[in-house]
Order: sequence, then structure tokens, then C-alpha cells
Amino acid sequence: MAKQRSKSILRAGWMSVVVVLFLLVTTTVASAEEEAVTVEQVAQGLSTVWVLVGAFLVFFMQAGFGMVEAGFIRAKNACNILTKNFLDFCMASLGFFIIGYGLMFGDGNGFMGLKGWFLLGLEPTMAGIPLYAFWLFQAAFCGAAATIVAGGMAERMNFPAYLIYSFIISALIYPIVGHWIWGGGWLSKMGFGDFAGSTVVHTVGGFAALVGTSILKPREGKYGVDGKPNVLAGHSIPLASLGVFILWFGWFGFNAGSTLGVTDGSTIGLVAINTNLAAATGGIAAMLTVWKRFGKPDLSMAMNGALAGLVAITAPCAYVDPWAALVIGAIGGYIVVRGVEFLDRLRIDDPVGAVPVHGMCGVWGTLAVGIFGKSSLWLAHSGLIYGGNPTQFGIQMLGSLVTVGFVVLAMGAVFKLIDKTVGLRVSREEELRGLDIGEHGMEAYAGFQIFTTS
Amino acid sequence: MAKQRSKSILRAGWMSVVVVLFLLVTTTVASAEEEAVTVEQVAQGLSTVWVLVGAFLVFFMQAGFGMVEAGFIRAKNACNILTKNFLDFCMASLGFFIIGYGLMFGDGNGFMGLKGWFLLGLEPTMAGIPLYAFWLFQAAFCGAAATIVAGGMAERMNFPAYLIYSFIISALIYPIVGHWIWGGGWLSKMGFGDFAGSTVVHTVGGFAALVGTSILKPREGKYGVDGKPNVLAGHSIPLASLGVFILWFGWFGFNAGSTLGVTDGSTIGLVAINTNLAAATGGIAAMLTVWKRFGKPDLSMAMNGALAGLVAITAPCAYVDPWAALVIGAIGGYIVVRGVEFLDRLRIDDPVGAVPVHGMCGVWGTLAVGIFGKSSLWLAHSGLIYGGNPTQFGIQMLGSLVTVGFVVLAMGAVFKLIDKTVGLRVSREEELRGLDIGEHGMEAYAGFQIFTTS
Amino acid sequence: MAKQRSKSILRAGWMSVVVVLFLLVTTTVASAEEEAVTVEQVAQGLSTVWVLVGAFLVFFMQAGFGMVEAGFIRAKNACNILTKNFLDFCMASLGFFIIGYGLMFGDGNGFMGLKGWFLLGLEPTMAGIPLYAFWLFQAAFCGAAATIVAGGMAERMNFPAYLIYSFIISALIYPIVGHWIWGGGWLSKMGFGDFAGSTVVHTVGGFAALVGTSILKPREGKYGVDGKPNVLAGHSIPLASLGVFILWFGWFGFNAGSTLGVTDGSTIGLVAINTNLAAATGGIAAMLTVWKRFGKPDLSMAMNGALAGLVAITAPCAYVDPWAALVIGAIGGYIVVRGVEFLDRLRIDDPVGAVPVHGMCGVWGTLAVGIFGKSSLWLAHSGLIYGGNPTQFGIQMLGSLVTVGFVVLAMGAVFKLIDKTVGLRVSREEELRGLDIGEHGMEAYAGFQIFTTS
Amino acid sequence: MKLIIAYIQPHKLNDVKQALFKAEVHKMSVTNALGCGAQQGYEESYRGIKFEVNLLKKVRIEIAVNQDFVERAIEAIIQGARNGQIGDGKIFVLDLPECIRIRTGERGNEAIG
Amino acid sequence: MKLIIAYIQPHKLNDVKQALFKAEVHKMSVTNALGCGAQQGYEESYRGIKFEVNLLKKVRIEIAVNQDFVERAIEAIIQGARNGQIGDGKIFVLDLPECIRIRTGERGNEAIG
Amino acid sequence: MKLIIAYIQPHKLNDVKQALFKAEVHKMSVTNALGCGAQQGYEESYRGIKFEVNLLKKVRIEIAVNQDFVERAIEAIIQGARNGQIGDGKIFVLDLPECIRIRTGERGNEAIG
Ligand SMILES: Nc1ncnc2c1ncn2[C@@H]1O[C@H](COP(=O)(O)OP(=O)(O)O)[C@@H](O)[C@H]1O
Ligand SMILES: Nc1ncnc2c1ncn2[C@@H]1O[C@H](COP(=O)(O)OP(=O)(O)O)[C@@H](O)[C@H]1O
Ligand SMILES: Nc1ncnc2c1ncn2[C@@H]1O[C@H](COP(=O)(O)OP(=O)(O)O)[C@@H](O)[C@H]1O
Repeated sequence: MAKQRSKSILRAGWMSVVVVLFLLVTTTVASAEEEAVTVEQVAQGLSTVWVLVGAFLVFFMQAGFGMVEAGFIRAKNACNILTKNFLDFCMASLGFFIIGYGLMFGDGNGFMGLKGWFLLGLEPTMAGIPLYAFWLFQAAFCGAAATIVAGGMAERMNFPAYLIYSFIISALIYPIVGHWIWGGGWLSKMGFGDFAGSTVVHTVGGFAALVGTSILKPREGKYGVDGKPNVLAGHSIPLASLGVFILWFGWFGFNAGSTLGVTDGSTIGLVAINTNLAAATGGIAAMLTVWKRFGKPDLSMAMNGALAGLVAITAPCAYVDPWAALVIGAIGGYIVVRGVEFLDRLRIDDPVGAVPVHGMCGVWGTLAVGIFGKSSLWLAHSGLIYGGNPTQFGIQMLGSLVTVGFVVLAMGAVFKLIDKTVGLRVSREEELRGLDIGEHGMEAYAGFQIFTTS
Repeated sequence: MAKQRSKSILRAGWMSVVVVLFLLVTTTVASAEEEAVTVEQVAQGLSTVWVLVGAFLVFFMQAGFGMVEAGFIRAKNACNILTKNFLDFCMASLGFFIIGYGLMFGDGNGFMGLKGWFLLGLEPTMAGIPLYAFWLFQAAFCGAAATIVAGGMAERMNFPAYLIYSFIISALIYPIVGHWIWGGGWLSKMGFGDFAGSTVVHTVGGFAALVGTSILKPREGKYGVDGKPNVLAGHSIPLASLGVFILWFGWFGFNAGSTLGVTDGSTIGLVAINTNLAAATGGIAAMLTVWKRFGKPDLSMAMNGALAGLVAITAPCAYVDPWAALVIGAIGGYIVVRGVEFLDRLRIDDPVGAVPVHGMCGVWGTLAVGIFGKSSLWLAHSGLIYGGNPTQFGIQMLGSLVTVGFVVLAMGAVFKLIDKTVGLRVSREEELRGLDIGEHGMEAYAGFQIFTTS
Repeated sequence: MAKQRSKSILRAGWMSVVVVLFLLVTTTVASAEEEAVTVEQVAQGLSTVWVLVGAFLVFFMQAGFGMVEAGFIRAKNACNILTKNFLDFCMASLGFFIIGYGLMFGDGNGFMGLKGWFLLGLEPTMAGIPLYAFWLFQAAFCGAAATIVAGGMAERMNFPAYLIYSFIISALIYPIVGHWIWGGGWLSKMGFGDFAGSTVVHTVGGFAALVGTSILKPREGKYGVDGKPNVLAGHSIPLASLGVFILWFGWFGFNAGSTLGVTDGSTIGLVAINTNLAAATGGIAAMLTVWKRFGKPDLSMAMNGALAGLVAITAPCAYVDPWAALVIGAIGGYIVVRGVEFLDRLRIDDPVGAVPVHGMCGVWGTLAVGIFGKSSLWLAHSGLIYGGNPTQFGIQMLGSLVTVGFVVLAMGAVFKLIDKTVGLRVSREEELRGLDIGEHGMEAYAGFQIFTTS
Repeated sequence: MKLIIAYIQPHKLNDVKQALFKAEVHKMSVTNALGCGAQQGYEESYRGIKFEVNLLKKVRIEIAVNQDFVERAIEAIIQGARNGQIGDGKIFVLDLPECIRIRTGERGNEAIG
Repeated sequence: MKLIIAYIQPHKLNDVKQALFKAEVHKMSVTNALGCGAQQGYEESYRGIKFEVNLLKKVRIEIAVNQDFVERAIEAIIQGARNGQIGDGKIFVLDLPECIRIRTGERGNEAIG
Repeated sequence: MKLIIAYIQPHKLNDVKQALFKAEVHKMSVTNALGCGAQQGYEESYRGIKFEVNLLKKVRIEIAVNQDFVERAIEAIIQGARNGQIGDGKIFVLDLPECIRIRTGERGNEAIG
């Protein structure tokens, strides 16, 4: 951009504004109404454009999740995870259209909504933008929550079981938690602050993954007889790395799109810079931590760190100043490295790090609102470091705890039920040969010589 | 985008502007002009931003096509298809700048435009947005039509032949059909409804691919001596899968950008939700169909199904309600699976499924306008299920048929001519060794051990 | 998104509308101001949306750079380059937040800014958009300049050295040049025209790469004992090709976003079409050149050609007509092919072509402003072909030369210093085995059989 | 017993397999290899540098057979792989003193088939 | 000296390696191979076409040993690789008249270990 | 006739090829392999877990030669591959009773070169 160029443009812009002001000052009534209607339309149009662009970006995160998850597992299961990833978005679109949206945003009680099945009988606009645009944005979020789980349960989960699961989480579980926080439910009424979904999306997805992977048990060969973890290395770091870039890119839509409105753009600017800074410090902090602890700067961990920073800033992105975003992201990056180690000590096998990234950092981000949030930035109460009033922090803690509890119980029941009926895990033989051949009868890389004994 | 549709929007937009102008003129004259200009400017600016974002997304679909096509063929031809894909967009940009735009949107007769070569001598705005922004959006569409053919003719088509073909389709064939439907030509005058190009882009591309692949004959080894098809498996399902996500992402720009204007955002919201729902049910329907018929949920088919749903909803996306989008997409997903089988029975070798996805579902989407379309949503007449008046359906049928006929004849002639002159197909030896080495002297995956005998 | 938050925003939005309506209905002077504020807000909101979308796209170019660089080198160094690419953006975000922005845009003297460390003490808007949005856009540019160098120094540069380098270039070197041209510094005052950064970003990155690669010396085995270059072929052309598409996609944000404002959209339309046309002719020209010279249409060169066209049009994109973009891009495409050959003759080993693409074409694009630029398009003076006045060309030449000189000296000193302290190059043994194992202890493609002796 | 090693053109593998099946040789092991023989390589160029590829892709077949199958197997391979052109490939025959089936522990002639 | 060639199931490689180490056989070379044996293949389907994959993935181990290690090595391989199922694999033993260590130029029995 | 099998370091392949050409050995087949020998592996770490890689990448060369070329070929391989370090590799020499050129059907000494 050329500085002098933009100045000229701006000068022109401001001049017309001045002229307008002048004209209005000397103006009359009748015309003004027409004028007003038009401005309002344009303002709504602008917000719609913004939210739709956000929705597209959030949709694109599905590709990011797919590439990260596929890249971090072995080649013999790549088609399987991609199919899951692909179909859960399809299922989420359907489930969230039929039931989910009504449960989440329909009028109802503090626990859930009870109106708007198939989007029927609703107002044509919602939150100041067309209902359909609002739905698409929300549906993309719902898909994200569903797909997080695929990573944690990768390389051994039965495909039909996954389809059933993904319909249930997107049609029932996610919308209920969403209703509490964004749909006018009980947490929302308490002033719980989760701007773009550290709790609604990531805590839900992350803890569903934790329950799922615990019930499934570790992959064959992941832990030796002595309990020591073995490496089942991801088959394509470039793919995973592309996925992380796509996720970061999409996250701008995820967070900044959550303003729903644009007005003069100052909030979306704040959200965008916070998102970026937290991702950056998350990546750096994770790299330094892993470097210090294991002697090498592991790319897969640095990338997980950036995602951790992004998850952590998701709740507070509109409530905090940029310097706080730096801190929140960095702590997220540290958490993720220690979280991966911690799970390995518990022998909980989470192939792509879904639990540390989305679960742990989702909770961290939610709490961070209660620490760094500012009431001047539209939050109910200021956080701990501003005056030390623990109200907001308490609300955040409560909301996070209840959500974790609800997800663990509800998803635990769902997974157990699926296990009893269609079965949650593939046979040992199928797992050894790979789910691509077992479940889909195809190979991810036909013709490539892939030689691995794990 | 449907010309008449955008015209309506624009008319509405301009009318309010006129009203405003009038009102202002009757207040204080001199200053009034300035005032009107500002709101109007912002509205035009907003539409420009929207269309440009759409154009960028449609451009990005080129990457999606490239990855899908490359992923679904063998590694030994990957560079070749990517080069084709890359260069046809370059050629389309050039061809559509020099001749194509004039043929498509220039003033002329019902058959073709005859003004605007090199974009010279045209008004600075078109359809309410700056001409250059409008051109970019249209040029990206033109590139999409061209690249569809690459997939159908993959793994055996001569490279120079492809360059010639791609210039001709983007400079001549596509613009002529485009003129009929979006450039004020005869179909547009009849009230033919093709909002974002099921006919203009996909039917044209898909049937050009059909003609091309028929003339080229199947790949070596595709059909056994007994006529039974053999598998020549795609070399990278993850790449293809990424491509499908990119296409879906880009399709939001393709369809929703086709509104050309934003106003209050309600139309773009409708288009966006319809696009998403049709893709989702397309994916699910194709997976269920292939699962039932072949016993395994084949990812490559599910992905083709989502694309089929997207192609099918392209024409009706602004004319139908969301529930209809669900149906249209699902039928598209079914069509694509049966279409692939059908072509194999005819021994027409279409490596990536370009004909079923773009050709067959392009026709289906066009007809769907005549079934599910609503005149309240700016369509000329309501479709079959609303009152059973067959007018719109008849127009759609006619338009689809004539387009198919025109493309088959015109492209047939073009391909025959190229075959006679530079030759359409590479030698058998080159095909066996792979076009990457034969045509480009390079390998897609240097150093990787690739071991396949097909 | 937080429901209550959005409600607040909306409430605010609707309230102002209501107020406006009320005031207008009861008219008189004072009310008019309210109305005007709203239009102004929307205009600023629109510009913010545009610049943020641009910033997201430019951020996404990081993925493009990563894929291009990784694809063009050998598999054994893929993790290393991706880590560099990933972390330099993190480092740039941090460095440009802490120091860089202040140096570049803070008030100061003609040489550098001296205010705004940590973005503190600045106005809430900049160039008519919120400061934070402006920062994000600029920070993404800064990251691009830093990452260009990774490609040129690939496959042999020490990782800690890279981290240090990337902090220095983004916190110091890039911002200083940026201040001269975009921050109100001496070149800006002379009327130097670099709309979107052929000099600021690409010349800086390209020549830093040249210095770096010269100091590093060629890779093991790149030049035979007779001085003849050997091929160290890139390991994944599909990945590189995806990267080029991502870059082209992102470049629309890079150039068109640099308008900073939207107003009626006519400038952004011009910039977008020019960007596309130059890329297209760059790709075609490079393909034809390489085809003629080496007998085969080499995809890697055609893709470099498109990038060359994009780099070349970056400075002049808003100052020239579309036909000039065609010419500028084509010449860029030619330059890049000859530039690669030229460097090989000098035995300067630039694995991905960073110097010809960004360095040489950056200079070419800057000069092109002085040839094809039009003062009617906001440039200080018209270029050579319009009246032949050499003023603008002289200014461009001067700015380009001084920038090259400054970068060569400053980065030369930086690299020498790093070499003396932490060491710039890895050991020969590590280079032969690959930096992935040496520096990061991991493999990019676990399980794949990769067989190469280079 | 003999161990037959054959290098053939990759795209001939299916034909060779079929010919072997007709000759009732049902067991074999296949790997890919790069061969350097009388066949000329081809030129590639990459970013303006030409280079000759003189290691060509081949398929390596290993077949252990009893004495009375040796000639049959050789005939079958030749029949399936021959094109009459340089690059058709080569067959090596080694003595195989011992062969063991892992599943049963059987040895010698019994184990081979 | 003998050259032992064994084809085993890929996922048995670790067990075989461990068994060999116990038997004090520390040196070996491993490649991947496609095997065609008594074991049935499996069906894949791709875009609506079914096809049988009858070349199964195997691991090929090559071990050069002195005479007195031959039986031990064979035992170890069998122990590590046996499942009792078709597809367990096969072992071939060849005479190895000469062996040279490149580093030192040593030949014969000394060079092998 | 003899069949020479050599395992060498991957980055030595070009030197070995050149040395063989000088010794007028023009034909060979090359595959990649993983070797487990005296050479120490290296450590990798992945997501916080360290593990030792003890199968190192090697190149396997197979050369069939007439008796009078055996020593020359061995010398050439040693010369091209030797570094004096552990991991330099090993050469095995097998008897090769028969060799057939597929193109012509020639057998024995004629067929080999
Ligand atoms: N003496 C040899 N030693 C090892 N491999 C050989 C030898 N001769 C031929 N081969 C293998 O057989 C392949 C085909 O041999 P080639 O010389 O092209 O056949 P022809 O006998 O028709 O000249 C070679 O690429 C190589 O892999
Ligand atoms: N006669 C043979 N020649 C070459 N390879 C063989 C032969 N028999 C078996 N193999 C290899 O051993 C593998 C396992 O053999 P298989 O027949 O499945 O074992 P089993 O002895 O249990 O029937 C095969 O896949 C093949 O790679
Ligand atoms: N006894 C053996 N059997 C099979 N392969 C062997 C044997 N000894 C060495 N090799 C192969 O040769 C390679 C180099 O051997 P190594 O022991 O490292 O050499 P050195 O003789 O210098 O100790 C090994 O990686 C392995 O592939």
C-alpha cells in the first residue's frame, strides 16, 4: 500500500463526509427517511458480508482439521480420517439444520431451545443479519466441534460408530451447551464470557475426545509392555503443517466473525490482532518448551502450540488488550506441551493432541477471560488483574466446570451406548492392516512404497 | 449469477438512489448531488468488495480443481495435469480479456456480443460494480469451465493440444453460451434461470469433457480385453480431499458472489445456506449409494457427491428454499455414483468423474430450477411443484438441451481439428512411462519410491 | 461469538438507527449530525472489513510460501523449511509488534520512526481504519518479507541462526525501508511509487536472500568439480503447485488490500484485474521461454513465472492500465527464467528461485512504475511512455538502488555476525543426512520409502 | 531347488504373472529396483538444468522353484516380458540349497510351493 | 557362510528382530516386497470397480551368517514370525562363498559379523 | 559367473557407479534397503517421545559378472564406497550358475554383459 495514495483516498473520503454533514445540516425531513433506510440496509449488508466471509473461513477450517489429523497419523489410516472429517461436516450441516439450531437458538428455557426445527417459524433476521447467514456461521462452528473428536479417536474407531456419534454431537450435545452460553441460556444470563467459543466449541470437542479416546483404549503398539510410550509417527508433516496454516487462517473468521456486526470496525480489528498475537506466542512458547525439554525444536509441537494459543484466545479475544493476548497465547503454548506429556503418562492415547489443544486450552482460555477481561470491552465484570474482583473469574470457572462435567457424562453415555450396539473399535487385525483397507477398501497413496512396521 | 436477477437487485438499488437524489434535489439542489454520491458510493463499494472476494474464492477453486484432478490420477501424470490446470487459467485470463468478455457481455445480437475487445470502449461500471471487478469475477468463472475438461481427458492428452483447446474454449465457446444466458442473449430473454452457472459453466465444461474423452479413447489398460474396467487408482487421496474442501470453500464465492450486489444481504444469505446444504446432502447421498452398491463407503465417491451437490445447486441457489436445496443436492449425489457406473459400462474413460459431476449434475441443476424454483425469488415463473405450470421447466429443458447440443458439436469440431493438426493424444510409449517425463521432463515426486505397474 | 455481546452491538446499531429516524422525522439541524456519523461509520467499517480480509489473505500466503519452498527442496529438509517458515511468521508478529511498527509508522525522521513501541501511545485509527486492523495488515507483509529468505538459504542454514535472522529483519531492517516508502520517510516525500511493495517487501526479501545464499555457499553437490550445476530436484511438485495457487490467491489481498480504503470500489477493481493479468502473462511468458530454451514446458518455471508477474505488478498495480499489466507481467516471466540461469552461471545456489522472483522482479516492478505509471491514477508523475518525462523513472531507480544497497550492506553485516557467533551453516554430515533429522529429530514422511542419493 | 531372479519392465509384470500362473508357478516375491543396463536412459530438465537419468525403473521378481519347474518358469518369464527391445530384462538363476515354510517348519521341496 | 533370505509379515518385523538379537544375530538388511503366495488377497473397490489385490505387502530380510549360526538364525526367525496362519512367510538359504567388509577389506568369516 | 551384492551408504552410490564404469562394469541393479549393522543409529523425538532409529538407510547393489570381472568389481565398489568409517557397508558374492537375456534368449557368459 502506498502511504500517500491511501492518504489521498482518505482525504477524498473525509471530504465527502464533511459535505454530507453540511448538506444534512441544511436539509429537510421527507428525504431523510429514504436516506436512513438505505444506510441501514447497507449496514446490514456489510455485517452480512462480514459474517458470511467468516462462515466461509470457518468452513475452510474443516480442511485444516482434515490435513492436520491426516498428517499426524499413519498413512494406512489417512483415507479413514479424511472420510470422517468430510462426513462429519455433512452430518453436522444436516443435524444442525434439522434439530440443532432450534435447540441452540430457538426460544425455550435456560437449558435448551425448543423452536425452529428445520429453521421453520423463525424471524428472517437474527442478531441483525439474515437468519440464513447466521445459521451458516453457526453451522460451521458446530462442524468444527464435531471434527475435533475425530483426531483424538483416530486410527482405531469404527466408521459407522463415528457417523452416529457425529450426528448426535452436532444435533444434540453441542447445541445444548451452545444454548447455555450463546442462546440466552442460564450461563449467558449469569454474564459468562465466551466470545468465540473456547468453551462452546473447543472445551466440548476436546473433552468429548478425551472421553472417547479413554473408552477406546490406546492404539495397538502405542504403549510397550513396560508402559513406555512408543512413537507412531505421523506420515506427512507437510500436510499437517498446511493444515495448521489453514486453521490459523480460518480462525480469523472464527474469532473476528463472531462480532456478527461490523459497525465502524474497531471491535473486529481488536479481535483480529489478538487472535494473531496469541497464535504467534503460542507457537514460540511451545517450541521453546519442547526444545528445552527434549533437545530439539519439534515442528509438530510448535504447530500444536499455535493452535493452543488460538484456542486459548478464542474466549477472551474481544475482552482483552493485545498485551494480554501475548500472555494468554504463550501460556497456551506451554500447556499443550506439558499436556501431551501428561496424557502419555496416564497412557491416554490421543494421536493428534486434540485433548491438550482443544480441551485443556479451551478451559484455560475460558478462565483467562476472568483474569484479563475488561468490563470496558463489553464484558460483564472486569477480570482479576483489574481490581481483583473475582466475580467474573468465578462465573468462568463455574461455566467451564459444568460444561466439562456435562460433556463427559453425556458423551460417555453416548460412546458406551454406541460401543454396546454397533461397536466403537475395529478389530485388531483391521487396525494392524489399516482402516483404509478395512473400512473403505482403498489406499491413500496408491503406488507409493510405504514401509513401516507400526 | 443470473443476469436478470442481478438486474432486479440493481434496479432496486438504483431506484432508491434515484429517490434519494430526487429528494435531495428538491431540497437544496447544488449540494444534493454530493450527498447522494456518498451513500451510493459506499453501497457500490460494498458490492465491489463482495464480488471481488467472490472472484478471489472462485480463482482459488483453480487450486481445488488442480488438487482433485492430480490426486485422482496416477503419480506419473501429476505434473502434467497441474501444468494444464495452471496454464489454462493463464490462457483463460488472456483469452477472456482479449475476446471472450466482448463476446459474452458486449452489445451484440441474441447469439453473441460484438463489442469490448480488450475491454476497450466500455462503461466504467457494469451491473453496478466497477467493470474491472466484474471482469475478474467472470474471468475466474471462465477459467473454471476450461479446467473441468482437463480432468476428463487426463493422463493421455497432448500438452500443446491442451493449450490450444483451452484458449478456444475460454475465448469462444464459453463466452457464446454465456452470452445467451447472462449476456442478454436469447435464452436470457426467454427467462431461462441459471443463477450461478450450472449450465454456463458446468454443463459446458462437463460435456466438453465428454466429447474430448470419447474422441481420445480410454487410457491404456483401463478396460480389459473382456471390456471389464480395471482400476487405475488415484495416487493421493489426501490431495484430492484437500481439493474438494477448497472447491467447496470457493463455491461459496461462486454462488453467493453471483448476486453481484449485496444490498441488505438477504439474498446472499439464502444462496450461501443453499450451497452448503446441497453439498452436504450430495456427499451423504453419494456415500450411502456407493456403500449400498459396493459394500464400502468410498471416500472418493463421497467427495464427488459433494461436488455433484454443489454443481446441482449452482443454477437454483437463489431461486429455491433450503429444503429444496437438501433434495437437489441429494439427487445430485445419487446421480454421480450411477453416472460413473454408467460411463464405465459405455467404456467412456473419465479419470476424475468430470462428466457425471459437471455434465450430468449441471443438467440436473438446470432442470431443478424448473421444478423447485419460486417466482417470488426473482425467477420468471414458478417451478413444477408450485402450481404445476410447466413453462419454466420447459425453458430450462430447452436451454439445457441446446447448450449440450452446441457444446458437443462445437467442441467435437475443435477436438477433431486439433487431432488432425497437432494431434490430441500422446504416443502409447509416452503414456506408459507417464506424461510427466514425456511432456515436461520432470517427476512429481523426486526421490519417492513409487511402484506400480499401471 | 457471544450472544450478549452481539446483542449489545446490535442494540447500539439499531438504537442509532432509531435515533436517526426519530431525529430526521422531527428534523432540524442538530439531528443531521447523528445520521452523518452513521454513514461515516459504515464507510470505515467497510474499509476495515476490506483491509482485514486482505490481511487474512496475506497471512495465508505464509502457507503458500511454505508449500512452495518445501515442495522445491528435497524431502530430507522439508520439516526444517516448514519450521522456519512457521516460526518466522511468529517471530515477525512479535518483532513487528514490539519494535517494528514504531520504526516503520511511528513519528520520527526521514530515516525511521521513533514512536509506538508495543503499539502504545498511538491514535486509535490509522489511515482511516482502526489501528489494530492496520497493524495486522502490515504485520502480515512483514512476515512475507522475512520468509522469502528461507527459500534462498534452504537445505543448509542452521536453525537458531534463522530464528535470530528472522527477528532482526522483521524488527529492524524491513521496518526501516518501510518507513522510507510508506511511513512518511524520505522516499515517500520524493514521490516514490510502490503501491503494494515490490520494493518494500520483495526487493528487501529477495536481496536479503541473495546476500544470505552467497555467504552460505552452495549446497553439497550442487555444482560439480567442473562447475556445472547438478539437479537437486524438488521432492513434491504438487505441493509446490498448491503453494503457488495459494500465493496467487493471497496476492489479491496483498495488492488490492493495499488500497486501505474502499470508497466506491473502482481502485480495488483496477488493482485486482492488474494483479491477475500480470500473473497470467508471467506464467505464460516463463513457460514459453523455458520451452524454447530447454525444449520442455517446465511447470516449476511456469509457476515461478506467475510469481514473477505478481511481484512485478505489486508496485505499479494501482498506477497502470490493464494492458500495461500484461506487459509488465510478461517481462517478469522472462526475467525469472533468465535470472535462474544467470545465478547458476555465477554458482550462486538459490534452491527455490527467491532471488530472481523477488529480488530481480521486485526491481523490475519498481522501475515499471516509472515507465507505465499514470499521474491520473494518483502517481506523482506520469511514466516514460506518457510524455517521456523521466522524473518518476529517476525516483524509482534511485529508490530501488538505495534499497538494494542498504539491504545488501545491512543484511551482509547481520549474516556475517551470526556466522561468527552461532554459525550460519550446518555441518556437512548433517547436510547430507538432512536437516530434518539433524535439527529437528524428525522425518517429514515417516514410512514412505524415499530413495535418492542426493 | 533354484532361486530365480528376474528383472523386467514394470509394465510387463501383469503379463509375466499371467504367464507364470499358466505354467503353474503361483508363488513369487516382487520388489522395485533401478536398473542400469544396455537400455539408454532419458533426459530430464529441471529449472533450466538438463540431466540424464540412467537408472531406469525395473521390477525385480524372485521365485524359488523345484528343479523341474526351472525351465518352465524361465520360459514363462521370457514369454511374458519379451518385447524384442533393449531393456526387456534379464534372468539370473541361483542354487537354492534350503527352503523353510515358517508356518509349518517344513523344509525343502515340500516347503517351496 | 550362508545367505538367509526370509519373507515375513510386516508387523512381525519387530518380533523377528528381537528374536534374532537374542540369538546374537545383530546384522541384517531389510527391504519391503510384495508377495504372492498361498495367502489370499483382499478386495478393494475404487470408484465403483472392485479389484483383488493379490500382491501382499511383505518384509524381506537378508542375513549373512557363518555356518554355525544358520540354524539359530532360522529358529529365531520362525519363532518371531510364526502365527500358524497362511501368510507367515518363507525362508530361503543360499550358499555364500565370499563376504567382504568395505571399511577394512577383511574377507570371509571375519567380515560377516 | 558370480552375483555380487553390496550394501553401501546412499550418498556413495554415485562414486561407486563411477568406479564401476571405470572398471568396465556397466550393468547393475539398485534397490534401497534398511540396514542393521555395527553402525549406531540416531535418536529422533516426536511429540515428546524419544526413540532410536536402528535401521539405517542403505543402498543395495546387485551385479552379475563373469568370473574375470569379480575382483575388479569388488575393488571398484570398495574404492567408491570406502570412508574408513563404520557403516561403509559390505559385499557378498554368490555363485551364479545361469543367466538369461530375455530379449534374445542368450544364456550364460554372453548374456551377462
Ligand atoms: N549384469 C547385471 N547385473 C545386475 N543387473 C543386471 C545386469 N544386467 C542387467 N541387469 C538388470 O536387468 C535390466 C535390464 O537389462 P538390459 O541390459 O536393459 O537388457 P538387455 O539384455 O536387453 O540389454 C537392467 O536395467 C538391470 O536392472
Ligand atoms: N516359491 C516362492 N518364491 C518366492 N517367494 C515366495 C515363495 N513362496 C513364498 N514366497 C514369499 O513368502 C511370502 C509368504 O508366503 P505364503 O505362501 O503366504 O506362506 P505359506 O508358506 O504360509 O503359504 C509370499 O508372500 C512371498 O513373498
Ligand atoms: N551379516 C549381514 N547380513 C546382512 N546384511 C549385512 C550384514 N552385515 C552388514 N550388512 C549390511 O551392510 C550394512 C553396513 O554394515 P556395517 O556393519 O555398518 O558395516 P561395517 O562392516 O563397517 O561395520 C548394514 O547396514 C547392513 O545393511
